[in-house]
Amino acid sequence: MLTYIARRVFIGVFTILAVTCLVYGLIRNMPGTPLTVMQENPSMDRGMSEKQMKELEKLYHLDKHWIVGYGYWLADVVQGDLGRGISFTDRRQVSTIILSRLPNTLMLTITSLLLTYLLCIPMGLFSTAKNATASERALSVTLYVLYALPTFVAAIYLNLLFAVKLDWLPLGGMTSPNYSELTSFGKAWDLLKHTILPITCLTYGSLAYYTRFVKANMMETIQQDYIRTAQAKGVGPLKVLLVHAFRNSLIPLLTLIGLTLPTLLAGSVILEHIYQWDGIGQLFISKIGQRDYPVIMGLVLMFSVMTLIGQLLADILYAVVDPRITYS
Amino acid sequence: MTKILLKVDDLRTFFHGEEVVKAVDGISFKLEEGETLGIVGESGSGKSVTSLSIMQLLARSAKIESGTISFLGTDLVRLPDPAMRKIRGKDISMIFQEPMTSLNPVFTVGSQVMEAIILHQRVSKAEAREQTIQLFDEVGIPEPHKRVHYYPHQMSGGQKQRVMIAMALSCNPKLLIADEPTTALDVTIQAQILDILRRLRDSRGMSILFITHDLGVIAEIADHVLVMYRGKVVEHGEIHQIFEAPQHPYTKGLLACRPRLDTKVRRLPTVSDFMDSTVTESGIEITEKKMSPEKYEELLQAGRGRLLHPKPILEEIGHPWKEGEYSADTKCVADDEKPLLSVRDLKVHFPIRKGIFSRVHGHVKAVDGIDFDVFRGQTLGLVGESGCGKTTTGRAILRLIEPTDGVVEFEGKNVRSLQGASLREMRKKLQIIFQDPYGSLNPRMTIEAAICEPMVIQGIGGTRKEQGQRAAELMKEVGMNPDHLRRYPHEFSGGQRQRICIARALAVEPDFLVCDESVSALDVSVQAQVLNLLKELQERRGLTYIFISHDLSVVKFMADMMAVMNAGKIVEFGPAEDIYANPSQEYTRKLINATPKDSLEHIQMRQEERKQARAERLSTIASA
Amino acid sequence: MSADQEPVTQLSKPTKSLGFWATSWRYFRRRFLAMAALYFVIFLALVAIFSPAIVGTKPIVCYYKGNIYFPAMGYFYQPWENAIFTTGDHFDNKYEPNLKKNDPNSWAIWPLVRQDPIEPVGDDWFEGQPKNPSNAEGHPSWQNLFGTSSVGVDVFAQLVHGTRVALLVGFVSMGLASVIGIIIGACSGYFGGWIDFVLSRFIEIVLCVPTLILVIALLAVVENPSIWQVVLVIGLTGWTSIARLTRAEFLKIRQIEYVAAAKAMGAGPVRIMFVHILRNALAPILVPITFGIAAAIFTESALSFLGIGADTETPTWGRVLHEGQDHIRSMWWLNFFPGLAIFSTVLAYNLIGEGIQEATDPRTRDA
Amino acid sequence: KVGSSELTEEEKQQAIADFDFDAGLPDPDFKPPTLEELDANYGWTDKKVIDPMPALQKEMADYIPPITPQEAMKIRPKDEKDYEEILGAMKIQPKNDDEVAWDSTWVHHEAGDVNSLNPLRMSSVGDFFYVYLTGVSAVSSSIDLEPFGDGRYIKSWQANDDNTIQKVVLRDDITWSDGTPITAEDWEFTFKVILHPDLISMFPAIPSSLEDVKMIKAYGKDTFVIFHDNSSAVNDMKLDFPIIPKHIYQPAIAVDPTLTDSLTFEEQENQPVVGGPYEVVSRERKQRILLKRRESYYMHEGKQVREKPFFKEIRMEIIENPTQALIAMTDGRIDDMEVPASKWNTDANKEDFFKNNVKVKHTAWSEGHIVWNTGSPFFEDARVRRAMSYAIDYDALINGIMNGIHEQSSGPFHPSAWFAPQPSLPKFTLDLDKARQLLDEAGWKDTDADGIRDKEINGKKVPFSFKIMLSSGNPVGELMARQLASDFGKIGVKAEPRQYEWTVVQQKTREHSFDASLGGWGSGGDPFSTENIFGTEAPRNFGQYSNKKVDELYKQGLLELDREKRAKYYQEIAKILYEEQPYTWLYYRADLFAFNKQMRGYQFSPTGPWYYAPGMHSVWKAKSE
Ligand SMILES: Nc1ncnc2c1ncn2[C@@H]1O[C@H](COP(=O)(O)OP(=O)(O)OP(=O)(O)O)[C@@H](O)[C@H]1O
Ligand SMILES: Nc1ncnc2c1ncn2[C@@H]1O[C@H](COP(=O)(O)OP(=O)(O)OP(=O)(O)O)[C@@H](O)[C@H]1O
Ligand SMILES: [Mg+2]
Ligand SMILES: [Mg+2]
Repeated sequence: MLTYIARRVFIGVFTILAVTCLVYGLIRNMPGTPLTVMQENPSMDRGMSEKQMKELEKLYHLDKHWIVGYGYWLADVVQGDLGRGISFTDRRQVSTIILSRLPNTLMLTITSLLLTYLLCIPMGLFSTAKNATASERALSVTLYVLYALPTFVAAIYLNLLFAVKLDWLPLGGMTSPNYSELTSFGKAWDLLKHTILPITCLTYGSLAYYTRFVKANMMETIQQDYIRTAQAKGVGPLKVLLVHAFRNSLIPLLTLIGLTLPTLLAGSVILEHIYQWDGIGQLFISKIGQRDYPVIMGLVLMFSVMTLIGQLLADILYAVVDPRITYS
Repeated sequence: MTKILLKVDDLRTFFHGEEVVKAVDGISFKLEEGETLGIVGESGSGKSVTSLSIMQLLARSAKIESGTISFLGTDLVRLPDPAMRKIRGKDISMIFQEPMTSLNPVFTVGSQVMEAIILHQRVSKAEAREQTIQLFDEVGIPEPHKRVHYYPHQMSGGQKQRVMIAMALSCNPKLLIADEPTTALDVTIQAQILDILRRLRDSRGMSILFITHDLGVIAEIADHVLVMYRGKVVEHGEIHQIFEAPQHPYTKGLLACRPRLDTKVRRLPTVSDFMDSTVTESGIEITEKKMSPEKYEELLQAGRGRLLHPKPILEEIGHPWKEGEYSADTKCVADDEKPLLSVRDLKVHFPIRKGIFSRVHGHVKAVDGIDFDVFRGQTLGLVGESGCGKTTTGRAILRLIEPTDGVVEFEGKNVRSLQGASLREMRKKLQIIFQDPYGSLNPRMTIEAAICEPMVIQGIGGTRKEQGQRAAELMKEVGMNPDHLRRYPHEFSGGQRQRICIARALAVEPDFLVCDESVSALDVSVQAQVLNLLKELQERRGLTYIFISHDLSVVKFMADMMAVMNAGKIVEFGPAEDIYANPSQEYTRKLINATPKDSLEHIQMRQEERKQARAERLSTIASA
Repeated sequence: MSADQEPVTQLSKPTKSLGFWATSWRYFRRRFLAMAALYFVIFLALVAIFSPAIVGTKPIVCYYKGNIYFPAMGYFYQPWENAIFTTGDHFDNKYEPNLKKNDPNSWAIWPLVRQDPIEPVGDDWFEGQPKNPSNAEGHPSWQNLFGTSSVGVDVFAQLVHGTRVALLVGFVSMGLASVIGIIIGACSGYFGGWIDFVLSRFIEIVLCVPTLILVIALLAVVENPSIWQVVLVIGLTGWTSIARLTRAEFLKIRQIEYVAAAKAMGAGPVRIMFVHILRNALAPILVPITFGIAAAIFTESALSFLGIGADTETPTWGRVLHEGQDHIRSMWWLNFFPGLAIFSTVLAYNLIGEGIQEATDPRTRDA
Repeated sequence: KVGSSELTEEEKQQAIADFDFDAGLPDPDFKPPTLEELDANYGWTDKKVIDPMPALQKEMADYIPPITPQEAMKIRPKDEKDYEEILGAMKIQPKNDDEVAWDSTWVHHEAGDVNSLNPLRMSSVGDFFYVYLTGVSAVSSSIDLEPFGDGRYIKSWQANDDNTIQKVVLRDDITWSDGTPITAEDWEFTFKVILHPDLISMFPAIPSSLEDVKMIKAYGKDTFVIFHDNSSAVNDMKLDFPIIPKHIYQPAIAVDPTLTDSLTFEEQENQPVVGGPYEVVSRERKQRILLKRRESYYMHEGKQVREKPFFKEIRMEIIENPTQALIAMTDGRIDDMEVPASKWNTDANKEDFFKNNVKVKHTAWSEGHIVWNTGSPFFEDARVRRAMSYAIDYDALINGIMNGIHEQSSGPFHPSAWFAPQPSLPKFTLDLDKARQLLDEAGWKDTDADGIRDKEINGKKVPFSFKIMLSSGNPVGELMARQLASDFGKIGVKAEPRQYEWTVVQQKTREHSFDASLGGWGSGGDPFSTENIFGTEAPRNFGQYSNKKVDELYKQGLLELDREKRAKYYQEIAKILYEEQPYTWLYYRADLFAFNKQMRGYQFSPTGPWYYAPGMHSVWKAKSE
């Protein structure tokens, strides 16, 4: 298994190479360059001169074939340098740019993901146990309603209720205006209050999916004979579900977790926008708009690594939860 | 006066699916404390359903229509689930018929037994492990402290069955329901298990509901016998009474059908030789009939004699051809004939992995260098202790497991080098009937689809419709109702599933068939029918068999040549009759001796022992 | 010997044997909720097909200058609106007054509701039908059942005509994604070894490349973006999770005895994968597919925001929702009705998905 | 991290000496004369220098509003008259100090984060707001967008006869927020930094406005002179740029020319040294910037030398989502916001909105248009372009799609501008017959009766079918394009709206690879900037329009110093453009704002309420009753 992991990591490097090369090729071949965007200015009399454009093009290797540009990028990355932002808005080191936002995003996504699983697994088990009863139906219909409710609508109404009417929670943003004056406990409390609504919005929509997913797989397993064996031993229904059946339906769930792992880093574009959250989602969107190649590449690199980790982890865990699966 | 532990009264359990199946149709019996009730009966007669009804673990489509099951005075049928749960595992435990699918694949067998112990006894984990290891040892699982860490798929069929037994015994239940608990066990282990059961029964006063089709086993253990036929009890009585003076024609038939080590017939009689059943409005009417002497003669004469290896080879393996000692029609294969299948130095080693990173941590040498030949038209009997590598050998021959080493030649072609179409071609000729019939049937395929499947794949059997007809015929041939073709595997009894697997293997009309414990779950009558079928096919079409079984009498009945395996090696090889007559190995002798005996004297002896043990126990209780 | 050893059975059932899927369908039909959901989807499909006859401003059939025309077909595909009405006589969607004016002998059969999914109906479009209100005045009324958008386009008309896209995008894109995902996942999981190795890397690469980048790059090459590109994008990128789930399930199931049995029967890999394993691997795969069909509606609207969505002449539910985003507080109907539509489709798809799962599982069918 | 603060004083000096700050000077051989030589050679004429706040207060001293603010607050505005009344009532200045809530905080809404707190890097609207609050510049523009010397910082502003050399004398009581005096050196330094080649990746956009400047030279602490290349009407505007403190940036740049990693830079990004009325207290990216009144701005050596800014604190709250911002506005959490047009008549018209706020509207000098690519075979002929302009249903566009918020436009210059033709050119109106006739004349006829006009071009029949390009994510634009397409359909021209991502639109316009495109320009106070758009081969001449006459007129307009005469040139240009329709002008955009009821003193220039002097500095908060 160790050799398996080592091999996967080794191959992962090539996968990353392929992905980054592909993405670099794609973004370089999209219409527009960082300079297109830089030139843009709301008033008509300001702009860059041809000469400046040429110089900047040279500076950022935009005058060369993209594969050469990729070569430069790769050479830097190998030396541990992700480059700096090209766009107007932020010229810091790419790593600095990303790292300044990552905690914000993780704060939301990790909590939301945990919450999702913590809610969905019990609800899925509940639905399995109570399949086709009125309570199960009511639960799933509620979840489908939530699923169909667009986040922006929910966000606004939640705001109107909790921020405006009741004034319990802030309207948006990550901190209160007096944040810098608060004690560290106060700061934590303040942050927490700001996260509640975004996390709620980030979570509620996915409940239906995961619950249904857990249920679908559980329904399959509880039919098996070994569940009967467990019951014959006198194992309680909860434990039968949780231990005997659930473990057997874990493989798809692990797959799903593996797949959702990279979304931890991605954040949510819409919610970050609504809640004025300085996260990765907005960063990615805006940098694509600005054609800020180094930052995009940095983000893609990060997503890719996380994706590969997610896949690898899922594959390893398959073998852990199901002894019949082996990799040689 | 002993207490009545279990009283079943007019139990009716029906399945409500497409059609209503009256699996159990009004049975009543009672079971006293410390008593052993043997249930025998035709395959599919509702034995398992009865036991599942007692456990309240019926499938969702099943419903107990009427009747009571009173256990120590409480009616289990109406008992709410939480209360029932307290009884399950602790007061009543059950050994399920199909151990292969009844173990959770993702937990080690040890932990599954430990769970039962921890659940009902106040012991620590470590103690539970100790107990588990001890139980494993008792039920004859070799190297128990290692095996507790094995997963079900790493165990042989018999080993899994023993795990089930260990699990059921772990908590000293008041009532043990054992549904064919020894089908996958070789006779020595079976004897050992029966011993344990007897001991527990006698020392702790455990009652046992023992379901089996093996009358020998019944004779060994039961006090009373219940004979079931089509969901009804047709006869109920004390053991010796049943064996001595069976009343019902079905019982009589059963007793007459079982093969014995000393059977002379070439074809086995079946129950239908002893009775006629006609379906009428009100149910089934059964009329007794006598087997005519002509019929008996026919059974003795039909078929071919044994077909042995070429004489030079017999010489070589130490069983030289002894003129006159064999029956007149025993023949040898011509000296220059090439074997149909030849196995040389076959090895299958399984890596054993441990820990999160699954480092390989040793190997199980399941098959460790075996050689043998099988000639066209022969039957090779393969016997041996459970877990000695029989199944693995069979699978390796068909390349369902990649052998670690060795050569398997079929029709002169090396099986290991076949690919694609030629592999498919080979598989058309070479078929296997799996030891685990339930697992080898796709749960989402009707059995019609399952039986037609090989025909479709191999492109034989004509149109779809003709294939369907052929499937129906096959069903009839293995003694099943072709109307049930549209059912799914889970809707059958264990024995029925086994027959489906046989039908499926026969569907392609193979030249060579590996039968892995293929009749173990069948009642003697059906078993006889199937064995007759196999013999007939062999005669008609020159089929070749490798016949793996624990039941020595069956092997003896079937096999021309016989191989005895032990720990991955063949320890004895020769003409079947020779080996039975003069086993050269201590191991083989043990096997033969351990075969259950159902002679009246033997039963008498057991009953005497039993009375004594009971008396002892009662006196100890009284003195205590 | 008679083969009948079975207990007495009541009811001799139909003897004709059906395949797995046909049987599943029989059981599916018995499930009330699933069937209701199926009927609902069929209803939606009918709405999609007959949308121009339900609401529209173009006559279904009309007689004009000596010929019979079907101008409502223009709702399906713009050029199908007969040229005589558009570039010819410049009706400009105002059929009633123009028909009367240009040809007194003309007649027309009108849709049930006279509203247009793209343009606000003006004062002079139909006699006796006032101009559509706009902005906050456009709340639901008898004239505009579901209200109007901020410029006065009828929401009911948009939703009815948007059904086409909602169904199309969902089914075609997820159909594509499922086919790709299942085939790749099945091969990968079943064969293992280097095939798994190569396919898994392929899955990983597709997973890693952000869809947004693909979309924008695609835009650069596509001259006329239409709904088909959306379908393609969702289909070609949305299969990865299905593939991974299929693969995992195949990894597990290929170890089960019946696969060995099928192998022993000589079944080829394709048969084993798609006849034997797939039907047992449906549970986890069906969920992303059913949700995917519904989620495609959201994806479509998100993509149309990037300019790759349906062209401006195609009404979609997503677009109404999108407009609603701007006027959440003052024009609730812009969110409520499309939300309701999406909810009912999600519910329907999921009930169907659950129904399929239960109908294909012989062990739960009867319960 | 390299940081100038980590270096010793000597090392810093060495770095400064090693760094060639002059590398970007346009004319390295130019040797500026000494101040004495200048004074001797040129007769200086004074230019206008005004301290904007006192001037405004003087002007407003006896202003009598048409209605009281309390009355204005009750109005639910429906038409232009209502808006005028409200604006008229709210623009009042305090009669005495007691009316002003001096200790209040102005919570200002920004729809996007500030890119940088370095004034030279401002590029977004939010940046400008920040720079106007904190920055120092020698020249500002008035509410009529005319440049004047900013009396808050300079004493005098003089020019030679042809306006090619201008001398500025600074006040001696101006300091940076760290206490260092602001000197002429800072101007010279800023100029050099902007043009420095090593720093172009930092400040790429500004130089073109300084393009024709030869040199800015400091003479002593308080005087600097700007040398222009040629005599031009717009030389006065070139000093309208913010400056950076030399004593901070000189060592910082010398040590770290990327200006991004050094500690100084980081410090300057979070708490920059500024010279304006407000200074930064804290900055949280993407959240807010907190500014406070700077005492050293209005107090110097113990006495008040400038007007005291009205607010103790100004908090720029960044809320990107307009719905959220509007909720905050409705709830009274922010004091002003620019309301998106799409919400003007819906969310911003609900009763609860008026509880805390008033709504004001003012037409700006920015327009929306369709660019015709005159390089495409369809639009090379002016008759075709005119035909298109006649085919548009302006009423449906303005009153239908835009809800009557914006007004129709007829050219690049707003009629109220001094350089717009007088009387205004008539607006184009829907006239399909004329449009058809023009197309016929231009040779576009429907020869195959398929309803779409066509024409033989280079021996090939080309149908008149084109795409209207617009950027995606703009629902109003989408509706407009759809309306236009249907309008053009009526004259046998097939137009299809085609949305692209914003960046793609930029790229395509730049490459002229489009037929027609929706766009808009915000004009400055001087018409010369439109040369950038209509001059042959000008950088922003996306439609490749070219007219010798127009080019000529632009040249003359730039060189003419007399405003009356200048106006003539530009009016002439406007007329030519009107005839030739390189664009079809659609509308002038209205500025839509909401203010909290306590806010007073806002007035709108053609660029909105802020970007002029005093602009935002005239806004104050009334004490609540
Ligand atoms: N789920 C089910 N649906 C319908 N019929 C069923 C179902 N399960 C079992 N049966 C039928 O019920 C009858 C009794 O089955 P049961 O398993 O009790 O037989 P059995 O006596 O244990 O046979 P065996 O010795 O072969 O195990 C059989 O005919 C079987 O086909
Ligand atoms: N996948 C596996 N991994 C490790 N060990 C295995 C595996 N499969 C089988 N074994 C071991 O190989 C040995 C032989 O197993 P096999 O199934 O061939 O026995 P068998 O002779 O058929 O026994 P039975 O009669 O009980 O079915 C057993 O000890 C078993 O534990
Ligand atoms: Mg049974
Ligand atoms: Mg075996």
